[in-house]
Amino acid sequence: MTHHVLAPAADQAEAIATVWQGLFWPNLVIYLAMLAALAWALWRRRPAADEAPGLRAKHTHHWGLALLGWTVFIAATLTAYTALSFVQDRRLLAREPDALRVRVTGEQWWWQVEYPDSDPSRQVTTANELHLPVGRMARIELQSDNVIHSLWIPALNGKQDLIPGRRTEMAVTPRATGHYRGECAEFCGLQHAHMVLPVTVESPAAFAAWLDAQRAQAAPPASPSATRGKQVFESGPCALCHAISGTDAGSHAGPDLTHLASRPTLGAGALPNDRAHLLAWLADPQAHKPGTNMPDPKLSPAQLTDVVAYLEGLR
Amino acid sequence: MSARNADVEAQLARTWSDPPGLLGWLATTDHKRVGRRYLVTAMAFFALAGMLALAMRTQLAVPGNTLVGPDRYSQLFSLHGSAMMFLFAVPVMTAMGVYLLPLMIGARAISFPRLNAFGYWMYLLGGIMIFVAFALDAGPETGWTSYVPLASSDFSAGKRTDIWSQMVNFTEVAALCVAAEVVASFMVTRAPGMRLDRIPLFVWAQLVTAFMVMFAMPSVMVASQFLQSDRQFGTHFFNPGEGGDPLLWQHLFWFFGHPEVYIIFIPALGMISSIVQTFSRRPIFGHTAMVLAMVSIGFLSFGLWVHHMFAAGLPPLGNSFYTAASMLIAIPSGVQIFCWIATLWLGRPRFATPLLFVLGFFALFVIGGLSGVMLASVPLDTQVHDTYFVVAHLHYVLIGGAVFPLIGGFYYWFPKFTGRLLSERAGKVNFWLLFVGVNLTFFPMHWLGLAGMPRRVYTYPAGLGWEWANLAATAGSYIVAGAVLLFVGNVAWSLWRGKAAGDNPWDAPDLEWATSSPPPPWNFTQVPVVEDLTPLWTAKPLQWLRGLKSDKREMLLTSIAEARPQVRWGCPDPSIWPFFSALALTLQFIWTIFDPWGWVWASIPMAIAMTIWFWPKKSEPSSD
Amino acid sequence: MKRIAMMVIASLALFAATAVDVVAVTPTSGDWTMPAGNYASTRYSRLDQINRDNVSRLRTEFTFSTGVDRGQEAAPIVVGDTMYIVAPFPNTVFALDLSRPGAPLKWKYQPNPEAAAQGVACCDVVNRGAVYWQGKLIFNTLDGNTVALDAAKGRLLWKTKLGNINKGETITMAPLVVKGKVLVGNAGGEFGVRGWIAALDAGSGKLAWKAYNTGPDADVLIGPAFKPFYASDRGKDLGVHTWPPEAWKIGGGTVWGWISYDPKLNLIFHGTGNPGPWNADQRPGDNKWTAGMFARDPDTGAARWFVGFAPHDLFDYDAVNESLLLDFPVRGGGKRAVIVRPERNGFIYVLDRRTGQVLSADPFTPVNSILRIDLKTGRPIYNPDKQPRNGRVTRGICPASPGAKDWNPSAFSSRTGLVYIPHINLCMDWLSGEVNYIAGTPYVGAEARMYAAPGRSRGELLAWDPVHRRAAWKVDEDLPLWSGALATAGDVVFYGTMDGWFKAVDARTGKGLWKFQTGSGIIGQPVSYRGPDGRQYVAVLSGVGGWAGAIVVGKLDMRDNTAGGGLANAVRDLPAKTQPGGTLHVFALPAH
Amino acid sequence: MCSPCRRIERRAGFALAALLALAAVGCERERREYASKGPPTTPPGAVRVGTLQPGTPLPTPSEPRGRHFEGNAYHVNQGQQLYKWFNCTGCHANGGGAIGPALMDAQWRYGGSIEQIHASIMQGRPNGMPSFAGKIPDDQVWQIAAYVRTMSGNAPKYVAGGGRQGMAVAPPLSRVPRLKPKTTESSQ
Repeated sequence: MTHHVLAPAADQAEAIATVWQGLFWPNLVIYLAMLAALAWALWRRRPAADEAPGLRAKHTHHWGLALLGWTVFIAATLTAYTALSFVQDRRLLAREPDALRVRVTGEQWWWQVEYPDSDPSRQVTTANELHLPVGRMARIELQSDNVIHSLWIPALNGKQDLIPGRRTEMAVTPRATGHYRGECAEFCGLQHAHMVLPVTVESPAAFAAWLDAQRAQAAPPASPSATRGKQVFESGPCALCHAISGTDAGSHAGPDLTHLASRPTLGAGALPNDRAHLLAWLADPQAHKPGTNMPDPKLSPAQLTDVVAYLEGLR
Repeated sequence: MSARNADVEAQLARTWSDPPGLLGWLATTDHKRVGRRYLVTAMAFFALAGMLALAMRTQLAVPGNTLVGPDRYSQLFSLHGSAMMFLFAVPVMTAMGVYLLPLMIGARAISFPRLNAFGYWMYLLGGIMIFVAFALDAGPETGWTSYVPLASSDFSAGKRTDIWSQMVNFTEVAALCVAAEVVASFMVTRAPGMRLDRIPLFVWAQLVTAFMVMFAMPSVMVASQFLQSDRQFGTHFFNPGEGGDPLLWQHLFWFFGHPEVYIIFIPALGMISSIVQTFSRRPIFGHTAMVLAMVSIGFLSFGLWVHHMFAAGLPPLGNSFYTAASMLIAIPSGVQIFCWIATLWLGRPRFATPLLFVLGFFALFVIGGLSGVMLASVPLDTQVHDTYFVVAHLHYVLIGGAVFPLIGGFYYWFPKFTGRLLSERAGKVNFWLLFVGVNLTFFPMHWLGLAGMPRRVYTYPAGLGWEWANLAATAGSYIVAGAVLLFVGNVAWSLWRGKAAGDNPWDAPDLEWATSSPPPPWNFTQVPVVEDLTPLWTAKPLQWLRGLKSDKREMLLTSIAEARPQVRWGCPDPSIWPFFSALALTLQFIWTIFDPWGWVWASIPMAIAMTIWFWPKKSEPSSD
Repeated sequence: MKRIAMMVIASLALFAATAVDVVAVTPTSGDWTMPAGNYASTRYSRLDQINRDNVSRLRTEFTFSTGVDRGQEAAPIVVGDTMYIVAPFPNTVFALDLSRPGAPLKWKYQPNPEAAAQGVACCDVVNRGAVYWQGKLIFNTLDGNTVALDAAKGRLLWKTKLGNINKGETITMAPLVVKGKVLVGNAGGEFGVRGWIAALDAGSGKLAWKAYNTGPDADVLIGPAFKPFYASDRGKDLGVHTWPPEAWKIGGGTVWGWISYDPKLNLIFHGTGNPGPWNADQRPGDNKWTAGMFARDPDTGAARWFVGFAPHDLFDYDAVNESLLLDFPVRGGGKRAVIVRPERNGFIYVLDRRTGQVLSADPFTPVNSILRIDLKTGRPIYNPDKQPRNGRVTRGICPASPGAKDWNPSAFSSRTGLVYIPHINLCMDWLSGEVNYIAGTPYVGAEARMYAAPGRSRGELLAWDPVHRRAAWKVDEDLPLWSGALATAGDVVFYGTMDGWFKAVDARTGKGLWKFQTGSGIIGQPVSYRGPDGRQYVAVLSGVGGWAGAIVVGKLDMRDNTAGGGLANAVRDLPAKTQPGGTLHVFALPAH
Repeated sequence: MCSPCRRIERRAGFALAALLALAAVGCERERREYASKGPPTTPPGAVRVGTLQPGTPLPTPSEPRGRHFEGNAYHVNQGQQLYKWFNCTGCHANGGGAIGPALMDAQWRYGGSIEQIHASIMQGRPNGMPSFAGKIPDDQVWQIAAYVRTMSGNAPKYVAGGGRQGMAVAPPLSRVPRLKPKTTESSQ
């Protein structure tokens, strides 16, 4: 998963990387020049005659002009910087009419991701993963009804805050397929550190296939153990916080688990998504993400394996 | 050297001395005793906050570390930030002002000396309160910026954030007190002859800082009262539901927040100017340009706070305006750096430890300044805001820009404070240790920020390539700790066995070196007359003005522009009542955290204490 | 002054009135066999012994206590010499012998519904009455059963379970029997219940057909016969496509109000409740077929047409109010079969009964949530300023959630041609937010704070002239009006107030003629019948409750201004003006 | 030492002692206890719902877990969030009541102590309160019960939440007067 500001994989990140290059190198030169001037000022050989009053006045005059020149130089450089920043900023604000609409809602300490559609019945709701088609702009609407978060995908674009009571937005036009790491960048409470949003950029065809897979209802339990697991899920504490479309469980307090097994991580980045970690997570969530709102469901070992069997089937 | 006879000094000693014992210690209004206390307390809080930083760095040394849990870590970074900003950086700079300003302008005492004592007690009690709260697992948990709604009572249970926001009130009351004293002293208590164009840069820096404090601190006090009112009474300042707005907190906070970092930085400019002037044995080049630069930084710093909120979805055109404003403030800094280098070029630099720390300032602060200019660009800020790049920037600017000049200032003014010189050999080791430590700690953080590591995370997963940078940072932080310990050791050793300093060990030009080290309670037996920007470097020996009584606490007030003597002013006597007023206000601040009736009942003891404090002294009007 | 102007208009209406008559013939006998009076739901009594002149001498004949002090929303049913009343939970049925003085108890039947049903009854444990059909008395119980009793002896004939309280389903409506089929709908829109209307065979109680109000066309019984007037209602499986995935399964659209029947067209007309949850952002799309009205074939349940009164409803405007079936004179001669509907969204609709076309829709109370009804598309144009916004309270929304008029039925008199609408003027502040669906728990997702509409009294009896589409006269009432209205041939209109007054006013002018303090708020439906002794009687159940009365019967704590779903905030003075009660009051002129 | 100094020192000592005492309570109230959840649960069934006892009444033991959850601001805060998540607002509104009874007043049909509220949530009540046993884990039920206690001002001081986000519905629970619960029988 790449996540470096200077390894841009989208137009927006590329625009920002240009600003970085445009500001970093001149700054480096200015810094070295300053150090050189300082070193020269400290170690220059001082002829004895320097103290003569006439010479002192001449020096002061020369340095006065140099000060004026230096100030003009700084002002010019800063104006250039500001201009470069303004131009690239306009590239970030550009919007294409046919952009893909995605809505990301910040929760305490996970991400709800929705793909709205003009036909509401084709709308997709998932959690803790974001898929984007390469080459097409995606307008990500950001909202939160709890605290301020900030969605930041370094390889694709700068961060935007999710602020209760306001709707903010950012646009991303990925240019390279691959897996990128998104995360929360505004301190939002106990588990701000484990609020990762794995981003997958794929070809439009693969993206459409993924979206259709997400529209499908949850896969029915395949094994008797999974069937028991589904029963435990619906009748036990799980259904009070999680939703699996196609079952009675419809709560959004916790992430939607309809296609849990196809997601890269558990607990928004707290654990990799495989059987062992799913078992460990259900046995004691606080051990892996202390402070999470997921309680210890206090399932017996048998129930634990059944529920894990069921959840693993939810491709 | 000047003509001082023994019996006048003996009489002065009797009139200017404090009562003995604890009562005297509590009741002193001598700006030097209060100033020393300020410095010691500020350095104590610096050490405590430093230890918090060590705990944070140890937790982040390796990925997935379980040394510290998320809640404890939230308190660590919240208190580290709050203590450094509110309890160390601003107070230590104002403390240097409290101690040195009267001496530099040739005054016998600071104006409003009792207010000075009151300010210190408030600062001390506020600091104690927040650290006691932290010890009781009730430290701040929402960062030093404490954004709402995380800081609202829905998401920050209990009294933690209330205590934090009340601590802000404590420290801001203290800062406002010193600001008032500095401005008053600057205007009317200057030595005769010290016209506006003969005032040292350090004093100008303190004046600009004082005015900035007066305009910035009220903004955060209002914000913290709004927050407490939202949390306790259910008002809706920050509740978007009923028409409030979380961004109102950010605006109010950062309108104070950015000037705050310049309030920390500008006194450091003053110290650098004094050190560069003394150790290049030449008056500062472009004195007027330097003063104008400082004043323009003071004004500009109030016009660019929104660069902390570029990711909050504010209108793009507004953000671009703030990019320009933020870039603009780099110009005065550039001018100042140029003038210092010019002074060094024109002078004959002497590599004592204070100058070494100033050179450290050049190396570190300019990196911070330049990364600051990069942060000013909106697009770039959206990538690096709230990441470790910003952590690196703020530490380079604050440690490079304020702590290095401060420690240089300690090495420079320690002889004046204590009469003994700090060890030069230890000083040089101290400098290199600190310089290496700071760079090892914070330079890798630039890369960490670009590599995607967000701020304020109590741990991070392995396999992202962040391991080496974090380990290096942790190692660096231990080196910094070593450097600080070395500094403390040097101070302790020098207090006990340091070389005697005499009046002017560095052959410095300013007035504070015209009196003994440490100066007597009344600073100057006779009032010095100033004819030049660098009084002690003029060919003519310093002139002295006799005529102030020595059997009564008296000082000379001069006119604002020309500093012509005007009035002999009776200074207030030491009094215990500022201390009791501070206790009463502390009682009120703490009481109102738990019960709003505190505003009513606790104002009674405060009214009594303050009435007695301000009770007019029976002094006959000064005749001539 | 206003009253005089009104008088002029009323006299004008006199001429048009004669041309408007009622479709279904009101039973000639003095009986009152269904809560709405007749299939046309006009709540009109042909008895004229009590008229404008002598009504002031009306006095209590007898009273009967139901022994339950919750909301009495039922209408007494009278057949021959027996009166049947259904009490709120536990829904005991009482049969009173009218032939003997003081109408003593003949028999009573206790269905013993599940106590837990009270936990899923959103707006008090009410019941809107029974219906008489060929010797049977049929009523519903709160826990979702339809019960048929032998009207003579009170013996149980059959009992069919239709609702499941674990899903939040209850039944509070009065059934309607059409051509041997008992039509029943469920309640529970606030619990994410999927709404339906079912027909049971009156004889055996077995299910004849069941039509859902959300989901695929097969469930909604939409087939080839379905010809909606407006294009937005045409399409395949709109009950699925106008919802987010799976949301239609918990989408509301319950049928808990009134059904009318037109024998000539052989169509029944029923409304559908609010979509679930109240938070509209959680269910993008039109949320078909909620908050609208169906015309169906009573034999097979097949839908004929549909009109949406609040597509993608924003503020819980259920559309279950009564449909008055009238015939209007049309320009160019002849009569047009229409439906007049005082709708909860604040507009009184006149629809063509055959095709479902919206002929007119005029506001009859201050409305700002909807700008106007676009007659070309039949859809309301929502006011953008009053849309719920992301996480911010929207203020001053009129009408409030209970609407301009809640379920309490209006009356129509063919003599005056006026529709008598007992309604409310309330506005509200509204904040909607994400809500979790947990079966059996409330699935609302919005908080409201209601208060009187500025400058208006909270209640109003409005006489509306549907032909000229304007108000004839109105009587302002301090408290919101939640009782049904009754119009009689004696040109008298009866209604009750929430502080217990049972009032009679002149049908032509609205002048107050008579009133009686029954001791507890009236949210029941007054009826009139001819007793065994030939005299005309007027009966009403008094007993405050329902959504607005919850503050009294639930002893709510008003420091929380969203108590009682936000409505209690609008009637904070109610506990001081009435106490709980549960008594039948029957009035008549003194026998001489 | 002059006499006034001795007086000051005594007063300073006294203030310090008071501060430490207050402190001991402080850390209990403010601890964010997400990992370990207080003392172990005692066997259920010890809770009495009715107040009438034949013979001389036995003292009703207070559940240590109840005291623990009721006295911790973090648990009360979590309880406030769960109260909203599990749709308690649907029936009880924000304490004022709607379908369910009011929780802010002093009238409790099945007892208003935290143990009795915990029992009501777990067991459910016949007239419509659903039974959440096996649905909500025990710790969370204690948290909800602790929050409900703050609605009528019965929680220890400085634990209840203050002003709330969203609509201004009720006074901040830290300012609600304390109404000692009385087990009374309402109309049903």
